[in-house]
Amino acid sequence: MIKAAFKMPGFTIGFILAMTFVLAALVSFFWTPFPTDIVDVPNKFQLPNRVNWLGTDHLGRDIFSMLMVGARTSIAVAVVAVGIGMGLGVPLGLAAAARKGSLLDEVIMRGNDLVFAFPALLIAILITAVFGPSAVNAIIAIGIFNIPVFARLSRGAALSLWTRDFVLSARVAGKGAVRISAEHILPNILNLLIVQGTIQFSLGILAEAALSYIGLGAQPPIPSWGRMLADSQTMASFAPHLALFPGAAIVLTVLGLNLMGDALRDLFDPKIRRGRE
Amino acid sequence: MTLLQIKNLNLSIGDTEILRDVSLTAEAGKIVAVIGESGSGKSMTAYCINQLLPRGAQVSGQVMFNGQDMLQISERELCGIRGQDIGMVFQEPMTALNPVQTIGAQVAETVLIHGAASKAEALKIARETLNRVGLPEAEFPLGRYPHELSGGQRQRVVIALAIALRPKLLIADEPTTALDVTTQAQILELLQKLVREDGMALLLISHDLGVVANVADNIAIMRRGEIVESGPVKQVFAEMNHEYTRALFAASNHVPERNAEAAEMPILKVSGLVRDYVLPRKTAFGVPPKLRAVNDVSFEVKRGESLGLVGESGCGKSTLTRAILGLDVVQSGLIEIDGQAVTAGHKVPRELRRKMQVVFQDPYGSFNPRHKVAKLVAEPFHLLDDAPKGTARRQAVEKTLIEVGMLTQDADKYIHEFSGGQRQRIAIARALIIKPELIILDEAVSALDVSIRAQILDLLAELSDRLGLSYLFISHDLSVVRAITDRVMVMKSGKIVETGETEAVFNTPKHHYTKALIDAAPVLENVR
Amino acid sequence: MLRYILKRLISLGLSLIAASVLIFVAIEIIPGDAAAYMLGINASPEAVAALREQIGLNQSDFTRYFDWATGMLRGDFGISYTYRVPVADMISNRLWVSLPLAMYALFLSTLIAFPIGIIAASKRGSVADWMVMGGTQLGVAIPNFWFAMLMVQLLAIKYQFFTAGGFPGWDNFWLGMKALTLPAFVLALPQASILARVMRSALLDTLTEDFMRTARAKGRTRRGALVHHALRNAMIPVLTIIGLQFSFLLAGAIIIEKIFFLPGLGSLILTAISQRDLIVVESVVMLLVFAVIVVTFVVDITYALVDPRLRRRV
Amino acid sequence: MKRIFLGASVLALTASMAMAQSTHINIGDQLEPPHLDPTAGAAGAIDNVVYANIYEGLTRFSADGDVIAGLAESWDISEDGLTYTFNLRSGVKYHDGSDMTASDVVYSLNRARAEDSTNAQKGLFAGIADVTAADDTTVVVTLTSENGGFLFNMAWGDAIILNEGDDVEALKSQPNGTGAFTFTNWVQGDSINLARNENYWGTPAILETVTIKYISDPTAAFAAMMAGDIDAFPTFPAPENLPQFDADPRFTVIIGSTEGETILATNNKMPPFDNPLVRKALSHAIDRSAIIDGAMFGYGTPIGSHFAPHNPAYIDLTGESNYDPELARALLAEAGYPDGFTTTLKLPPPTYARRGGEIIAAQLRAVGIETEVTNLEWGSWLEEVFRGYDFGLTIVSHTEPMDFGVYADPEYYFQYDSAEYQALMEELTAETDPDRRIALMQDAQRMMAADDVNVYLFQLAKTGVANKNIVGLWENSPTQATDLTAVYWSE
Repeated sequence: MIKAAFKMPGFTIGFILAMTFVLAALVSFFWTPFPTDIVDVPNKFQLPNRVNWLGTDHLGRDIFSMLMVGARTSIAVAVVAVGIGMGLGVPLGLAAAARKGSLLDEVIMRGNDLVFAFPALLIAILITAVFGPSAVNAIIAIGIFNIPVFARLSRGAALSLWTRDFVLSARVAGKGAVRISAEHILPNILNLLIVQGTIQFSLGILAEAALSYIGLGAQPPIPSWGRMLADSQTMASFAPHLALFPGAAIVLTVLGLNLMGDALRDLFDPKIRRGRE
Repeated sequence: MTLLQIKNLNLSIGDTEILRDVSLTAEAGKIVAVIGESGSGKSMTAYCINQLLPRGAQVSGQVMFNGQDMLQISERELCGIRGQDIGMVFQEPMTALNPVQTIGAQVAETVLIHGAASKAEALKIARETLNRVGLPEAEFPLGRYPHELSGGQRQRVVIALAIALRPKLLIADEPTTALDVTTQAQILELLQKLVREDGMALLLISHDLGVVANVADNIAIMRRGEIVESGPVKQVFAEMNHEYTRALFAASNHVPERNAEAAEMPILKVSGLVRDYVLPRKTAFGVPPKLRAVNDVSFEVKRGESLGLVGESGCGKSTLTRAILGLDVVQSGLIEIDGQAVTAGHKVPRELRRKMQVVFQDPYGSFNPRHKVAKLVAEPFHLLDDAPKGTARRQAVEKTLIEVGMLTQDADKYIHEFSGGQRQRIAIARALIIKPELIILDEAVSALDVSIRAQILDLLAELSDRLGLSYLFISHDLSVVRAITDRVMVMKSGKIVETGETEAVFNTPKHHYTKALIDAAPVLENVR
Repeated sequence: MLRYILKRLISLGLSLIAASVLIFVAIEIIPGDAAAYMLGINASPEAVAALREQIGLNQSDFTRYFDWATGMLRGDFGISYTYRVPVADMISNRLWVSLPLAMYALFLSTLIAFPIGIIAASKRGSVADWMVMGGTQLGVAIPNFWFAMLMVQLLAIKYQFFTAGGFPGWDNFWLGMKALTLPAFVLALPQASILARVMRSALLDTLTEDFMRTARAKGRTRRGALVHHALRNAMIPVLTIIGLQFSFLLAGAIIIEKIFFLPGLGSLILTAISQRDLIVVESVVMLLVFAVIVVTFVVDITYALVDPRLRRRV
Repeated sequence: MKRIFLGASVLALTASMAMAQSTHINIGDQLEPPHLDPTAGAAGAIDNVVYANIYEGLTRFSADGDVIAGLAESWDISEDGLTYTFNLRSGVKYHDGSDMTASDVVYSLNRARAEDSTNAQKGLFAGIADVTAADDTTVVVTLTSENGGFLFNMAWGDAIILNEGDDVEALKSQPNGTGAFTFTNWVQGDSINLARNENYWGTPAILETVTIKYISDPTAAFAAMMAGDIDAFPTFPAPENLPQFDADPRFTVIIGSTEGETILATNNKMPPFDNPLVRKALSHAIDRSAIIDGAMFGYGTPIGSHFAPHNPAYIDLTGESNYDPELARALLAEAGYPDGFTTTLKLPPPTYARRGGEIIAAQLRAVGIETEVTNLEWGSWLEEVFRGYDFGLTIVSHTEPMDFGVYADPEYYFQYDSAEYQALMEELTAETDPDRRIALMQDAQRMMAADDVNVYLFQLAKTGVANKNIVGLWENSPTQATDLTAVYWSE
């Protein structure tokens, strides 16, 4: 399976791109070229050079180091948000499918529609408006938005599986809905979930960037790609590298993840579609 | 005169060889049938004629149609011929029509594409053609959508759009396989009529000897991409030069050895069973209407007996099965398993369930692709309170696998590594493993090629003799039911219309529906 | 068909009520005393109290919700805490920026997506297909606010093709459109990319359907079959995405309006939050949600128009 | 002949175009006012629109901060300094045509000091015992006690004279003043339009029409200036862009002083900040120049106490709290925090606070003080910090002129409670002799510096950008205002 994946150029490229940043994030825990919590104002606006590989920002901090630590934030936010979405969405979806047409199903699906009616950014704005801006609230906001995505996906996929004979024979073997969902449904929708997971992951990174950009995301001193953009935007006209590098980082990571997602999608099943069932 | 002449046709897709040196002719006003089991390349032969081959297909040889070689002419010319001179009918009427277009539009389209008439006339032609195929204006206005029609009716529409321009050649690829016997008979009749009236050639592709035996003039028998024997039907059936022909023929009406005698004590007794479905509301707040899928059904299965249940799709046989298996709760009636009663409104308790197991039709859909055979076969152990664990469990699995003619090491393989026949054996193993007394076979052999089907039937017979199993054998295929059952029930729209000794029912059917079924069923004997 | 619509209408109403409660509850927890904020640093407590009374912050939550909700039904969204003008007026002004912006963007995105999606599908595996797929991948990956920043630097400041932002109003239609063009384009780009990809995959899926083979057997050319049979069947997923995108566009507008300082709902809600103008926040969020729900409703209806099978389904 | 005629018409045409261009101005501002009644709200944004342009008071501030005659052309102060007699200008009309009379003044002042008044600067009127109109053009104000700052108080935007009988609610969206500009309309969230008041009592404005556009986003502001959508941005939000404007021949950069003392406010009641040593340590841990360079890109004057450098009474006390991390650490150790402590740093929206916050956090970390940084919107800042005292440190700029008086209020958010200082302030209020007042103010500065009440960072610079052809904009801002009465295009 994994071998097959790496036979696909899209996956390989995507994997390399995404992994580069994940790695950078991990390394940043132990080492960065320069500390990111020390400001060195006299040394500000250095262009990329041998010392500061990507130059320094308006407070003289090393942009390369900032990017490494920023990757940490962006990835953490996205991962946890996807986790929330899967952790809550999938069980809900499976439950709805197992009890199709029941009140439970109805409630879950209507609930989904309701959440879907709130654009992700709007949820974020509400939450941050209530609890104040922070990376955690950004995670929650993006996570909430992810729940219905996974609920719908898993319900749709599960429904088609419930009509299959092997589920029927499992029922003949006296297995209950929970056990069947765990043993027979979940393993068979895993592919879908992985694909959707990568996609939501990349969306999460974009969302985090957007939130931090309007100041509703990660707060200083925690570096975040989105905030690096926000901080540097007024200087973009005379120090473009400040805005260019974080932007590029976002684009490349998201691009990488999407490439992986699409490759996996084709690998698992060419007929999977994104979006609502 | 010969309308179509295929000479030494070779086809390979990618690097797998599909057809080898196939030669075939079709004449106007005649029906030529191509017979073969799945993977024999019979359909591909058809697609070579109008060049609707999948990507990466290389063809060589000659397909002379109406004086020109279809392999040589351009795509544009081909488009001119398709629909105009060559019509085609497919196996799956459910998906062969565009769901978002009216049947009228789709039939008229054939005419319009070839600029044969103005829009108005095209619709007129569409109307006439639909009338011809037995869809009169009254019930079937042009504005109908496919989803509003039954399978048989849709197949008629497909035929209509194939013959709208009265093509010289009509290719029918398994046109009746997806249909009930009675409908099948009607469709075959229709095709014959059209051939007579338009004097067109019909290339009829099928896996069922019985179907073609009565309609075809000439026949070609294919195996693994080759034509092993061909010629006029009577002659081929009379001579049977090739051993495959004989094997095929034998398998088609194979009757397994059975010498199990039924005890008096019934293992399953069903009385006054009723199962209703709640349909969606008609009005926003009105009381939702009910559909009575099983209507006051009573019967019993004796120990060691094999009871058949025949009926066409939608007659309620699967609903009955589900009720007996305890998957659904019934509205009224009584189910007695081994003497213990389960009253309506209650689920069948585990200790009774373990006396019954089931084998489903689809050898592909009935296994979880992510589990190994060992796990799949062992699943019913869930019904036992003292299910064997560890090596004991493993041994049980291996033992049963051997019983159904598989190998012990198969336990460690995934299901996709097996053929349809093998899967059905594994399915039977899964049913056997907890030593049930009754096995419900729901169309268990319907999806198999005749030769494989014969083997499975033998296996079933042998098992019932050795283990004293009882079968409830559900099928739409009368010949199979006749071959394997002691008694048979005929079900129609939720009711049992006739019950009796299998032979008696088949020889002297009492209920008119039973008669209809038996008449419709294609039988090989009368060819001889 | 009528029952289909009726059913959708009912669920639409229910979602609206649920949404309104959700929003009200959420907003009411926001810390910060509107009155205190409005009077600023050195205001005396009495003054604040007086003001609280004035703008009815002292009533019970339920009455306040009830007044707010019923008010909206009459088109009365209450009086802005900070601006002291009817919220309805403020919103209606902003609506004439945000709505056209979203529509414009949606229009652009479909305009871009459909042709390239169709081309990519019909020429599957060709160079064109690869280019489209690659390009759209990039389009999805670029954060639109970053893209906006670059566009402004380039097109407004460096070459001055466009104004850097602001909105002259609709007195002169073309000036208005000109002001919205760059923002709309920036908004549309990622959505167009997504839509094009969906279009392509949806088409490819239908191409494998049996009825496509039937069409070919009738004598349709590949292209002909694609246009006459695949396209309409592929519309279902495409419509779904278009419906979804509307909400993304509305949300995205919040950021884009900030960058192009357009007087739209987005900038309104951001300032309203910072000014603790709760009633405005509530109303705007409600309005956006309302828009999304209505669009979903419309999409559901169009499904039925596209796919006859849905007309009967309940 | 014909040709000449043609030439003439072309001339006329270009001339008229030039006119059209030279009588309108697009002013940019960052914060949109909540409403337009300066007597019912503190937001400086209100004054930025109405002060001197639409509304006028008895006295007013001149461009360099002196208090000069406004609607009162002259006044006499009684010996005991308790009675002020204002002689109003005659023939002053409100924009709605009604006359401005003494009764309007009585009404306005009484309204401002009334019980239920929602005037944000009620304190300005606290000392007033009684206001009476001697005749149509004479108003007599009596004070409870001597107040050297009374005329100064009357110059504030919160003390403008409204027209008696106007619906004050209506005024919020439709101001009616006596100023040189009349209010035209307000596109909420976008812009406010003013027009020249043709029958103004004084020297009429030169500009015919004014549009004040609101652009909160600094980047957008920069883009708008560069793209020529805005002619002048009196207080430009992004100092980092000023060098570019400076380098660009199309613009002039106006650097002036404001009344904004930017401080790192310290919660004097909350441990460990109740310990003077800790506060002293703070003041030595902070490197002002780094903050001014890093956050304000060099614009801003270091201050050593809560007092504006351009004020004659100013004394430079920055030496008292020079940057000396070593000393800071030592002081912390002495105070009992050898390895520092953790506290909160709550930041309001402005750039100086957010950017300054990052730098200060880093500098404090260097001496062992960890800070939890929280960014707050103004609303929550007022809640948590200003009213709730729930903060360790915060950064804010106090833009009211001569507002060191607040240090006498122990309830004021940083809760500096010093009997000496309070006494000093009472003395100052009572004192009318200019020289004595200066002396007292200097004592006040020394006291604030000595007690390290807060860390005094820098005097906010007024950094304006304008098209180089615009003349007459205020260089400094002695009060929150954008006085356009004397502004014109040089070509």
